[in-house]
Amino acid sequence: MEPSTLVWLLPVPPLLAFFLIVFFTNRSKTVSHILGITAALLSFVGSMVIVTLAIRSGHLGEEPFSSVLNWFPTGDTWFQIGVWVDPLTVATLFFVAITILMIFIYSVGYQNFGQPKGDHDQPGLPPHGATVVDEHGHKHKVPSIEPMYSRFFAFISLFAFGMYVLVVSNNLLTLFVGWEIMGLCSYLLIGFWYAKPSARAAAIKAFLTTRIGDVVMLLGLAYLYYLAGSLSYDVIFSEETLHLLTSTGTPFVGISAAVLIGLFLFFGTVGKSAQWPLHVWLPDAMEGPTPVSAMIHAATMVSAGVYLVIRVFPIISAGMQHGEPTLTMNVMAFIGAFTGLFAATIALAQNDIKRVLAYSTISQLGYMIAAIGIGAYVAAAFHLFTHAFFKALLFLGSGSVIHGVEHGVLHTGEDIDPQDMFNMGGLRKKMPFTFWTFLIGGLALSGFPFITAGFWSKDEILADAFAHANWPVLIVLAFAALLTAFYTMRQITLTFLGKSRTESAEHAVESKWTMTLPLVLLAIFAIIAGWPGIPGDFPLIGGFIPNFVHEFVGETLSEHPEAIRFSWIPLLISLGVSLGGLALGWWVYRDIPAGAPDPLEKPLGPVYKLLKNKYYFDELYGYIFVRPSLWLSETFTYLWLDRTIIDGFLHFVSRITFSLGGVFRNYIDKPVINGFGDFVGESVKRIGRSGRYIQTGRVQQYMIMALIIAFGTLFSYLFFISQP
Amino acid sequence: MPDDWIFIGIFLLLAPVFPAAAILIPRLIAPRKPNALKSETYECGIETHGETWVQFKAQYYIFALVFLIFDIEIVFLYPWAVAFDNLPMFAVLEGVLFILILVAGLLYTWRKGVLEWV
Amino acid sequence: MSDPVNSIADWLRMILSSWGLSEGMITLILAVLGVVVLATFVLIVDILLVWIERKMVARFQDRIGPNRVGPFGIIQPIADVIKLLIKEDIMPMGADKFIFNLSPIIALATVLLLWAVVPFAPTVIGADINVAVLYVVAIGSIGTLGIIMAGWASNNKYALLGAFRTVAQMIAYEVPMIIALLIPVLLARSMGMQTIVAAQSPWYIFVIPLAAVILFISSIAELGRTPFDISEAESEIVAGFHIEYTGMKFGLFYAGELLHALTVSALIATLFLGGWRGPFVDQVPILGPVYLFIKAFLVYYLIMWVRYSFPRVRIDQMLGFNWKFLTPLALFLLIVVAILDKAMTDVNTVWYVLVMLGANLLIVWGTMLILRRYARTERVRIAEERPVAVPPETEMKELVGQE
Amino acid sequence: MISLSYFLVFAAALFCIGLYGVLARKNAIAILMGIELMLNGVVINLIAFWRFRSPEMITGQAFGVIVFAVAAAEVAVGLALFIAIFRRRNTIAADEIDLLKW
Amino acid sequence: MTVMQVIFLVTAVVSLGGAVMVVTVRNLIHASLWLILTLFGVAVMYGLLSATFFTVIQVVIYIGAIAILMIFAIMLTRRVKQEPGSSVNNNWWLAGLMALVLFTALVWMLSTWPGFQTTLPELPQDFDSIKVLGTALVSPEGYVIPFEIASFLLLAALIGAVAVAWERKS
Repeated sequence: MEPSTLVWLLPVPPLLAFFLIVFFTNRSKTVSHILGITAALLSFVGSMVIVTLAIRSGHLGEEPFSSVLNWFPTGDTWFQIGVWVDPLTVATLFFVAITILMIFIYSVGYQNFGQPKGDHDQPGLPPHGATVVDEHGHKHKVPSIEPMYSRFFAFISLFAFGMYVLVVSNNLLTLFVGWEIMGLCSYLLIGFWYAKPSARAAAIKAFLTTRIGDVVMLLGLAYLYYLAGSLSYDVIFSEETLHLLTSTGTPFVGISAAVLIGLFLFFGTVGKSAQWPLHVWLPDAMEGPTPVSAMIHAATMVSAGVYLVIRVFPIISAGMQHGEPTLTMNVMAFIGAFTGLFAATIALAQNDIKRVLAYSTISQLGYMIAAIGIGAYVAAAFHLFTHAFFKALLFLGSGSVIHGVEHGVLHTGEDIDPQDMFNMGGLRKKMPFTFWTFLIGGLALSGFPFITAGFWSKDEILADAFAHANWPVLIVLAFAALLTAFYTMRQITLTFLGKSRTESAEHAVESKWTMTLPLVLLAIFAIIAGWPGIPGDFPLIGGFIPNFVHEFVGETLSEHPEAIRFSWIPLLISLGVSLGGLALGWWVYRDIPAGAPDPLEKPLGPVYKLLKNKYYFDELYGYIFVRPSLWLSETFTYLWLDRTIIDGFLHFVSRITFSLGGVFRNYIDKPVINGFGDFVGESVKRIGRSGRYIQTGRVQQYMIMALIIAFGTLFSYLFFISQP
Repeated sequence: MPDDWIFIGIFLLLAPVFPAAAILIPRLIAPRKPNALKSETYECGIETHGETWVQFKAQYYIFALVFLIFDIEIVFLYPWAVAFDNLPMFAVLEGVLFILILVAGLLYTWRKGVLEWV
Repeated sequence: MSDPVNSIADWLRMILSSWGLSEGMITLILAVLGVVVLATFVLIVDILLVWIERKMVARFQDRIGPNRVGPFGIIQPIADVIKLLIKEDIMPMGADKFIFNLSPIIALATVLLLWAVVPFAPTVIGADINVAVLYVVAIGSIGTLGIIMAGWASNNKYALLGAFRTVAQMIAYEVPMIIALLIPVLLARSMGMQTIVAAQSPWYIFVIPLAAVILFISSIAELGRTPFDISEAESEIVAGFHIEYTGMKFGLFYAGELLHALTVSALIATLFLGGWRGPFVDQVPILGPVYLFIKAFLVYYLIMWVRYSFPRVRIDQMLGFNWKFLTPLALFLLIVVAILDKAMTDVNTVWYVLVMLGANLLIVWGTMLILRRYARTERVRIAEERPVAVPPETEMKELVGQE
Repeated sequence: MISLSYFLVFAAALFCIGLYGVLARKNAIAILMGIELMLNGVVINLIAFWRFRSPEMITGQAFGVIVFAVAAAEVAVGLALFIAIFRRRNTIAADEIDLLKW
Repeated sequence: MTVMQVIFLVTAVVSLGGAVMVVTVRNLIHASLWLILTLFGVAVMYGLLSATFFTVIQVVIYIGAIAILMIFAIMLTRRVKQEPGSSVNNNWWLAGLMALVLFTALVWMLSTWPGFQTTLPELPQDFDSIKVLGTALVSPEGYVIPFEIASFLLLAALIGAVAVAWERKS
């Protein structure tokens, strides 16, 4: 099959899964998750085929796999949609496919498939647990299955569809379509437990916040289309288009169209990738189920924002003379670096295990944006690549931890927040798989030297910053890296090391294989994903594996970025910050007694309070976004979309199937099966009876006789007499 | 010409969809609380009695019969009418004869009093 | 841009072909689109008809009619539709569910199907097939089937009785209808609607008015409207075959009946009033549908006029009227027209038309004579014995005695 | 490409199903339905042969028209007979109409 | 697999299935409805054979008239909705055997016939089968005799049927 054809097919299975689940199999949890996972698997296999094909065909940068279809006529030309696979797409496709599949599998365990129905669970609330009676008559509280299990799979399938569309599309408009689908999905999934006010609020927040970015981005797209007359990559990244963009001026004095469009598009990224000042939605998005956090808010969707800026790098860097960064890039460098530091500082003071990860995501994304800002194209892509793996791993790991602690909570019946790290501790022994995988992820996140993937990508960014002699960025990022290492270690220590601070932590148990298997696989990737990116001239191990990422991904650009030469300073910096941060984190939090406050609280004082309240950004934005949105979420999503359309349709479908069954029974089962039975039973008797009288006076029997005789004579004639 | 028949065929397939939708929508939004009394068959408000399968008078059948016979004539007369251009007067009169023979049948039933609805 | 329908179709064709779709696939897609558009349009007109009908009957009965919902109550049908949609539909016990649900679908679908062959403009017609007239008859007979299914599936003896009466009436009046349809076919030498319309110079109403009248009457009977509405004679059989139908299913029968009325009007307009023909229609094809609908609504108004002016006839009178009057008349007219037409093969149009018209009027005159004599004898017969009205008080006594 | 065999086999199948109905059904009207099926099979054969073998001659269609008339007549008379029988014997089960036996 | 073949196969399956239901279901009304379905399928077959006149005629005559007639007759010859007892007589299996034998024999004989696989020939140019049919039916060198005899047949059928089915009210 033509590669491009296969590329067309990539997004299809999840979409099918979505519709099938929503319309038909919503009642059967088993069928639903089989559908969803099969779809994810199909897309995964397809993507891997694409990846291998892409790597085989040496110079993918020059002629990517692509094919186009006419969409709607614009005057005398057509607006074309199509698919486009170049090295950047391949890299993105690789981690998207893997993480999505892993998360699908993980969700089975996380949503308690196979557990009994909850005692008083209702749709829209997290399961409260079910009471089971064992053979000794003891009552146990065990986790209960998610009431809206099937719908969950429908939503994440739709989400996967959006992501695939975004990745394989060959123009910015379809990319935007996928982008919006994911926006919708993140809204639906964050508000998955829509009966929780906090979840509703978070959903609205995420939706509206990202909307702001999207509107601006749409402006950028419109302006770009107005100038370039197309949104296809091959057109808008061509020399003449870029030249046109740089040469045309804009109403704003001294800003070329390229810069303006770049800024617009980048603002979309700011919304999607939760960069300052639109970062507020991501931490709250942790209200959704953990697989959602892993999928949307770590591995794929926020990555889409970075993917966008990497994708439009030619526009952003248009008019860049001999390494002199453009205005857009400066803005990006500033915002990226600032977000990186800012989010890292907030993460210091969070106690919710998932929130910490959320802020670390924000700060890592800041890294990538900053990397783009300083022109480190490959480094950004590389960090995007590795980060997806270990951040997905961390989120899933945290989900597993929460799951274990929840199990403990159900067992002991304590009233504590199972996500608060200060209620954990000593889980190392309880959940070994989770611990080791989480440790690997954490080390990767904090850039533990030489082994983990995070080290190589982060080190490359720092090295780029050093090479471009962009000191402020270098310093800020280095400091952010230090903080990252610190809070990561803080998290690991509080969660796993030491002794457990609560009964629940005592009774925590390891999760099922459906959850641990993805952890292990992702952990492997969290290590090896960095190796193909080791700089060729790195001492000792350099050139061991060719710097594949640079060769391959670099191809995407028309003029390949030359590999920056190795130097010791950034290496030492990254070594120092990561190891130092880790050591510091362990030393500060090595043994916290139960109920003790955070040791940082006293020394930092008001700053800690400021950090704990995330610089009061929510309170600031609360007045702008959340209140008007509540109405929307109540009426529209909950009442109309959910209740009327989806459920109603499902009732209708179930009725149809029911009546169908009746038809089969009456017209297939009864006549055929029973008829045959009777025939076998009574045929002997019938033969005897019908042979009794020749003349019965019944016309039909006469006819049969006549026919028998006629056939007899006819066949005898045909066979014997007419044979020559 | 074949396209027109494709159109007809698709129309045949799609035309039931609209009323079917109109029937199915109430299933979603209309209340459904059937009970024995509600689903009684309606007979001017009084209790239904006797077998639904009332014996019908043979006259219905007779009318259907006459109708059938006159229906058959269109098989012969419509081509006759369409081909009217290249028919000689003689052929026209044959058609008239055909009609007259059928009218004879109608007169017979009339005389026999079958057409009186009693 | 004089012909929007076809230009839109061509535009779609261009897009689809630029997608590299095969020719057959494009035809298929366009046909589906055409069907959907046509059906939707017809159904919208149908909803409008409810309002028109109610306004009209109100005028005939010196009322105002719907005037609350929307300007002149024009939104009233929408409100009715919503009400019907949210009514509980009741399935009578012992009903044959599948057929019970199927029959209203057939009742409306068959009426929709008739519009496939109604020509809207010289170039705009659903399907210009060469057996269109018979197609109309065929679809009509399927409609009959729907009614009989409804009556049978309801498991209600009144419904069954009503269905049988309706079917007997419909098939009875189908005979003169077929013959009346045959006459324009004979004049146009074709069963294709476009050909018949094209052949109408002058309109057939001026050539064979009697056929038009016969078709009109038998169509009213086919519709089961007053004065031929014994199928739903409330006083005799409660409501006819759809007595057990509630909610939207009943609504479908109702809508089907209304739409059928308009459809028949459109067909009569096409066959006898020249369809889309009218001034400037050749320059501006878009005028075609306008003319067609003007004529159709004219006929429809006539139907309503008849409906709200005449009392209901008894079933025996109705069937007698068909078998003993309408059918022979139609056959006689057919014979006359056939012979005259063949006899006047090479006579110029004016004379042709005049002779035909004269023949028709002659037949009408003769019929009138016969009818008058028949009416006189009938009056005499009725005048003889007459049921005597019982004094009320005796009735009262009997009733009290029964207590 | 569609060939004559399609229609012939289809017609044969229809004919044989009708034959089964005629031979096996108890109810006389059901038997009549079987006969209708057989007649339809025949007409399909006629039309198919006209279309495939001699489309320029109209013989097949003319035969088909005649068969239609015959079928109508047969149904009319047959049903009338059944109604009469039912009126006399109160049944139209074909195997209870067996006065003519040994 | 051309479109025509697809249509043909679908129609064939539907109408044959309908035919089977006609000869198997107990409820006669259902049987007649299945019969109608089958007849409809046959009408589509005529359409495939580009005998469109027959398509409409099939619907008008069989579905519009004969099926109605049958339903009337069913109503007239029933006192109870469902007759007790089997719907087929004792040697239905023999009948089935006969039908099967006949079918196999027919197919076998046909398949040995050389013209079995004749492919669809083009219709002659501007060939209006209805016109030709109409001309042929009343032309002396055509089928005028069957034409008139058919009318007589119908007359006879009408008179006979009325005479048999009509009992005078006493």
